[in-house]
Amino acid sequence: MTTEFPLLTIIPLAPLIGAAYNALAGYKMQKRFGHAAVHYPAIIMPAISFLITLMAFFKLLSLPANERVLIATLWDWMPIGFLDAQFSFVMDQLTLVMCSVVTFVGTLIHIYSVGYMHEEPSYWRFFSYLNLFMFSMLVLVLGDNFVVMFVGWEGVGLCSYLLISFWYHEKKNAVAGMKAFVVNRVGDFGFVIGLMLLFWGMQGEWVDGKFADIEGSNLSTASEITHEMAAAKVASVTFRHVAERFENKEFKERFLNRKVFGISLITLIGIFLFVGAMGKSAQIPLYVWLPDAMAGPTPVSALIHAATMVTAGVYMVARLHFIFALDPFLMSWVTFVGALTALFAASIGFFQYDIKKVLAYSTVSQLGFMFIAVGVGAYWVGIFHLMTHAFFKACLFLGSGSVIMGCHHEQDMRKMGGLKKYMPITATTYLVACWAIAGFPFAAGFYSKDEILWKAFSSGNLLFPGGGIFIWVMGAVAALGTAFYMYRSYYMTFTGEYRGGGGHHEDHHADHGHYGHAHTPHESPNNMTYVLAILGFLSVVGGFLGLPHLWHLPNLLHHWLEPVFEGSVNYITAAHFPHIMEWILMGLSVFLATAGWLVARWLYLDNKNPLPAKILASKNQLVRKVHDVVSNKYYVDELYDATIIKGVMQFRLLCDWCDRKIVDALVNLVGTVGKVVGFFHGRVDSGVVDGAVNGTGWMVVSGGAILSLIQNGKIRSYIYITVVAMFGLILINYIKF
Amino acid sequence: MATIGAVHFLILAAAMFCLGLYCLMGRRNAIGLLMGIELIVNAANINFATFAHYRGGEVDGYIFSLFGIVLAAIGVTIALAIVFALYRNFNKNIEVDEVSILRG
Amino acid sequence: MAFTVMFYCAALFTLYGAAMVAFSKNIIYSAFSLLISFIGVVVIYALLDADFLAIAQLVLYVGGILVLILFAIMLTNKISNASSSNPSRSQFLSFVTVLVIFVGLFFTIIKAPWQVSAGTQELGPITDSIGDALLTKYLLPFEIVSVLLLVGLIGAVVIARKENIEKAGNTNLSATSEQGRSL
Amino acid sequence: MDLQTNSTLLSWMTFSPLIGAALIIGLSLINYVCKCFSKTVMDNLSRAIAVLNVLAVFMMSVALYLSFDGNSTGLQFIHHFVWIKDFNIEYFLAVDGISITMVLLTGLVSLIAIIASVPWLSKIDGHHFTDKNVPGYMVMFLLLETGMMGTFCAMDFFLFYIFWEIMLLPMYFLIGIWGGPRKEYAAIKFFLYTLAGSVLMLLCMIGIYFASGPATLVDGTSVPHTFNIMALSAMGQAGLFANSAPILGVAFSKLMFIGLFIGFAIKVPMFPFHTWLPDAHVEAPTPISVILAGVLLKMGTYGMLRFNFQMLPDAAIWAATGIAIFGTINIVYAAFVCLAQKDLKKMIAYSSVSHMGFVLLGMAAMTPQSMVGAVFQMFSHGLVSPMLFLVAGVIYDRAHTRDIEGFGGLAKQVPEYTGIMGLAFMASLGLPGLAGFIGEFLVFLGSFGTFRIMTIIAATSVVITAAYYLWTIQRMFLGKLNEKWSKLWDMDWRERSMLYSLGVLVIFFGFYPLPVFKLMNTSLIALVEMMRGIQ
Repeated sequence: MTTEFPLLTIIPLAPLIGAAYNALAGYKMQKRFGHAAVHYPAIIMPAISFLITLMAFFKLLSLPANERVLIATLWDWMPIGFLDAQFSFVMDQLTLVMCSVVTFVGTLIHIYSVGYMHEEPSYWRFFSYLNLFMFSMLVLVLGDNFVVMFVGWEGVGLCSYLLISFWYHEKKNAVAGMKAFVVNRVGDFGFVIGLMLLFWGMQGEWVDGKFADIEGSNLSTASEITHEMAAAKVASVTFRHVAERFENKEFKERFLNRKVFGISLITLIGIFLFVGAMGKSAQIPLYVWLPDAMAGPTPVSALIHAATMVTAGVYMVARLHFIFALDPFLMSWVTFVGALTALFAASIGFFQYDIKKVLAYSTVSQLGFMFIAVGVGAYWVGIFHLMTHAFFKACLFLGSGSVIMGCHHEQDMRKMGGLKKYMPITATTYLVACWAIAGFPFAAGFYSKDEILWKAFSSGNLLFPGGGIFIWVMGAVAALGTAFYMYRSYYMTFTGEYRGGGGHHEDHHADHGHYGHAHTPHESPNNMTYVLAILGFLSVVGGFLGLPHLWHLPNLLHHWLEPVFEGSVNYITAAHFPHIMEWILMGLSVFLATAGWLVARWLYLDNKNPLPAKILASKNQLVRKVHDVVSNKYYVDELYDATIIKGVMQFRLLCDWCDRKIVDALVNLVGTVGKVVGFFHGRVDSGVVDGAVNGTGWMVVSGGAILSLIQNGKIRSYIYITVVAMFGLILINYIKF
Repeated sequence: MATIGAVHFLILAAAMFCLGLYCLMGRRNAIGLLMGIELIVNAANINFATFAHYRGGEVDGYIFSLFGIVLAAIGVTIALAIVFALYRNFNKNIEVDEVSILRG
Repeated sequence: MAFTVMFYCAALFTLYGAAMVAFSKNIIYSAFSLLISFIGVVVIYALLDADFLAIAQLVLYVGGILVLILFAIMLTNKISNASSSNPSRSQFLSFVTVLVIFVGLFFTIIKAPWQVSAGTQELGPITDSIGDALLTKYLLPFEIVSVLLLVGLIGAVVIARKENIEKAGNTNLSATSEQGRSL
Repeated sequence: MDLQTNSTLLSWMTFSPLIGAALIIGLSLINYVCKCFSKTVMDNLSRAIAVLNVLAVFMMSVALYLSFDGNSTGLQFIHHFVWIKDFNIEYFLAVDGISITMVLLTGLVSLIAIIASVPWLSKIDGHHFTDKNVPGYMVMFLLLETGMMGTFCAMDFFLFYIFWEIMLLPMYFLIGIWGGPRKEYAAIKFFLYTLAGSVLMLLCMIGIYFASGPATLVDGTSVPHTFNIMALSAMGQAGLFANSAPILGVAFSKLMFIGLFIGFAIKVPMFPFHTWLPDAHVEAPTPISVILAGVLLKMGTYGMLRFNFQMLPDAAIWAATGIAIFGTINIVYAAFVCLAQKDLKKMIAYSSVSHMGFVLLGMAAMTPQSMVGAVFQMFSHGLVSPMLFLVAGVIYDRAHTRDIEGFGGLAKQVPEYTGIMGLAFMASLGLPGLAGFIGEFLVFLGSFGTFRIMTIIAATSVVITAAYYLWTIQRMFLGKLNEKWSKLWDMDWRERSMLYSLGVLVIFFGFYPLPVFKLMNTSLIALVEMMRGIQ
């Protein structure tokens, strides 16, 4: 049951108004009234949406548990036949969690970027893009059906393109932006095909002109295929209606054993939708754009590439839990990709020297964790990790932002060090966030990551040999890696003494004014540090929302999200392990976190330990080779360039050549043939008219000329000719009759 | 060897006819030409005679070959007269190819 | 059996003579080879039981025409070697044509269903039957031939006589055209 | 079925431009005789007349939209009387669900194009193309508008053919006289190509006319044959053409289908017949390529819907897979060719070839979503492609070169223009929330049921389209500012008026396409229903 709640539309509408205001009037306002006229509206709008989200929260609380759905239908978007795509927003428990995370972290980041982008001339453009991003993310999250969600999905891709190539006069930023958008488009290609498959699967077959629904209720001619028919929810794109259809047993049976290209339809839909999630949430094959996306300003990386956009894929899988839960192959596929990405990205993080790149790879790996959770069927854990990750990753990114600001756009950790002295608040918040992400007890990361590992370990419907254990092992190693490279980044930047003497690393923000005097780093202004403090606090407190059942403490989030996912509960089976096993795993993961921390501390504390330098310069071929491969990110980018990009480039040239040389040449050929025919026609025509007259004359003359050759007075040639002629006549006579 | 039928004689006559023809075409001397003509007429006469002989001795064949001989004789006389005229007016040269005043 | 041998000898004679007439470079040699060929023909006639013909051939051809040709050769030919201006091309061409014609004739002769009686029954002498035929069936041609002989005789004399009228002997074209006109 | 509302609105809309043209000709004659106006006065006078006339037509089209009843599948605003008695040709103008969107689009795009060809309110330097014998240009423009409007409203096959030819002629002169360097080649190629197509169409028209059964003219006389499209469609659907005598062994309806289809495919343009479009676009002046891309391409697909699908349904079902294959080739092939283009306008031309491919695929799939998606794609492409060509025109007016590599970092120099260009490019690459997306998405959803593999192949174009548009943006607008263009000035009010209005429409129809769907939903679904019934 759904209750109408028109205020929902204001949540995405407010940032849209903010974006429009800044886009249209921002430039003039900034010129006349300075930065305040730009960033205040830009901050107030997301704040408004946050407030409304809170109001919606209280409204939901007032509703009974299984009816907590708020609807705001705006208008019929595509009312064609039984396609009933309406432009409407829905707020249920899952959306609320996402909305609160997006709006809260978004507002904080808006405040943070006031300080960070202070000297940026196109200040207004930044805030309009940021607000536009908030709008599209909220549309994505609040979307009631696939199409509205797809609007948000692509809108978010567009804003990430705009924001990554914000400093567009730098060619590599523009290329990075384009790469992000194109790779997202590849993901959307998968998403669209998944949607097509679903939509086609659900609708009935055209049976002799009448539109027969699968259950045989023959709905007759076109005039009846109108809006009411859509209400019969034969084939709809709205999540709720699709979920209801899947509860109907007979429909699900037929859907399951319907084969397309030899694979069951459900698996195909799941795989293609997951391709969309991969593109958006940067999983294995399509993650290449995220590290390059660091070319954008740091608040952008914090907001988009850590907290909100990249989690869209996880939200989508959670939203479509009733599809993913149906097919064990699908679940194991999602889990496997998640685990693989977690491990893969974590390993790359070891040797990165650019602080933002480290965080980018850690995001990719944490997303891998979320997909493990969602793949295994523990959807609420995935969302829980998503929330905690949003907090501590945003805190890490903003921390690195203030570090970069402090060291005058120095991103290379080798040129930093000992910043604890200069930037105490950033250091502490960064440490707390590291604590959380590594998974130390009582920090947010611990609860969510440990829960994921436990759920993976105990999951029953994975098709892998060891079932959950195989995934658990990969997850544990990834967690170890996470702890290691996070603390490595902490020690390299904040301990030891400052190595960044040489002024600017490479001065690519030429128009970026210098904040304070040149060389010694300095703490960021308080509006940045307050945000860091809040996020640091949250990354600790955030964990208490989802305390493990083990400790018999109330698990608020699980309780809150349960009604959303009860549709697929009876498909998720858990292998029965004694209680003690959970304790052991918890202890093991804590042990792994501390081990990672200790190794990092041993190697990188105060940057005194020569070992890392020695590894770099080691003669041993194998070590050197491993180091090169890993530090060059397994050459994945070069691989893609060499294969896909070169292939496309060659193919386009082929097409163009073919178009110019063949198709066009044919047309011109026809043209020239026409001309030639015309030319001859002209000649023949003039020939025919007076040709008849001088033609005969010409024939006689030429005939005579030839004959005269014979009359040469020599008797012998006469005789010869007569003889030959005689013989010829006889022969012809003989042959003819 | 098979008995000699009319065919043998005919082949012989044909051979003579062809040699005569070749002589007619091949030689450059006017008199050589006449010899060629003689050979051809002989070949014809042999044919007449052969058929006369091999068709139960009808005499017509023979008469024709007789006439053939006579005509050949007349032919030669006239031809030689021309040759002499030619010889006299062409400073002693009776090459056939030179005599081509009538060419067109 | 003797008949066959005789036939082949005669055939050999005539063909060798004819070949020599055709191929020999010197006109005199070809004249004498013509003699051989005619004698061969005489034997052929004899084989064909045409005794009158054989004699006529012998008398008329060998005696008359051959001698006439010899006279002509003697009168016209200074002993100049027979100059052969590029005979190869035209002769070769005519040789080929003749060969083709011979092959054609040969096949027609072989293939044609001649209505001849294969038998070689001995026929009596033919002279009296020729005489009868000449004067009964072929009387008209007999008379015409005789007139023809006369006309031929006179013509030959008229053509050859011009020699003693103008002694000038300028043999350029004008002479011949003037002579043609006077004729 | 025919609502006999004999309103003459459509006749006014079709022939009022002729009045304007006559006025201009009269004025220029007077001017020629007594030289009373200077050149500029004459030019501006003819411009004013043309603008007012086009504005009037636009107003009428708005009135038409307001009073059009969306949920009746019959004809509306009928203006019907017997024209040539002894050939059974009637003057029959009407509009129904299929053609209403096109008529409105013609009104709108002509207004945009006339504003683009009038250099008032603009800081463009001297030799703007429009001051070369302007009266002639305006007369040709108005004649073109008559041709276009008539083609969409004609419900009599013969009348349709006349308007088809009328529309062809001024287009030839507009490209041939006011075009770019290779204008003659492009104009002749365009003219001969389309003429070849229309010759085929003429043959098929006559074939169908003589195969058509008895019908009654408006004034009640019953006649053995008829040109009336509605009557012919009824006969076609009853299977009359399906089992009439085959010609040269080929089934009659299939042969007619192929003939008509080729005539329209040249206009669409479909894959093998598309090479005239890039040349025509590159050489045509901006407003003419706006009209060419905005309206003329839709005539091909409209013709297919009206004649091939409605009149020869059995042949349409037989040829559906073929059309779908060509549609997919159109989409993917043209997308790749776009990647390889150096000239901005040529790239946009190929991109419209690719987008028209979606229309073909949608029509061939014959499901409600895909058919409505195809017609909406025609409408939205009619909004997006004029915007693209105006964007190309703006940069061409300033820089006089269209070479993409020649530019660089323009965003810093002309930010507002970059913004509008961004909106146009995003709309064209099918960003959801903008008009381009709706058509594509519906075609994907609808045609997946019928052509699974082809739709997946077509869906790959989503990525390629994004790639070539973004690559163009990156090469032209991002990166270091190429100092050659440091003197470029931003958009002036004329360009702003056109581009912003189209931008607003694109966004509006992106989010709220309901009014357009209301217009065409019922009749298109009825068409699909009929086609499926025949199957």
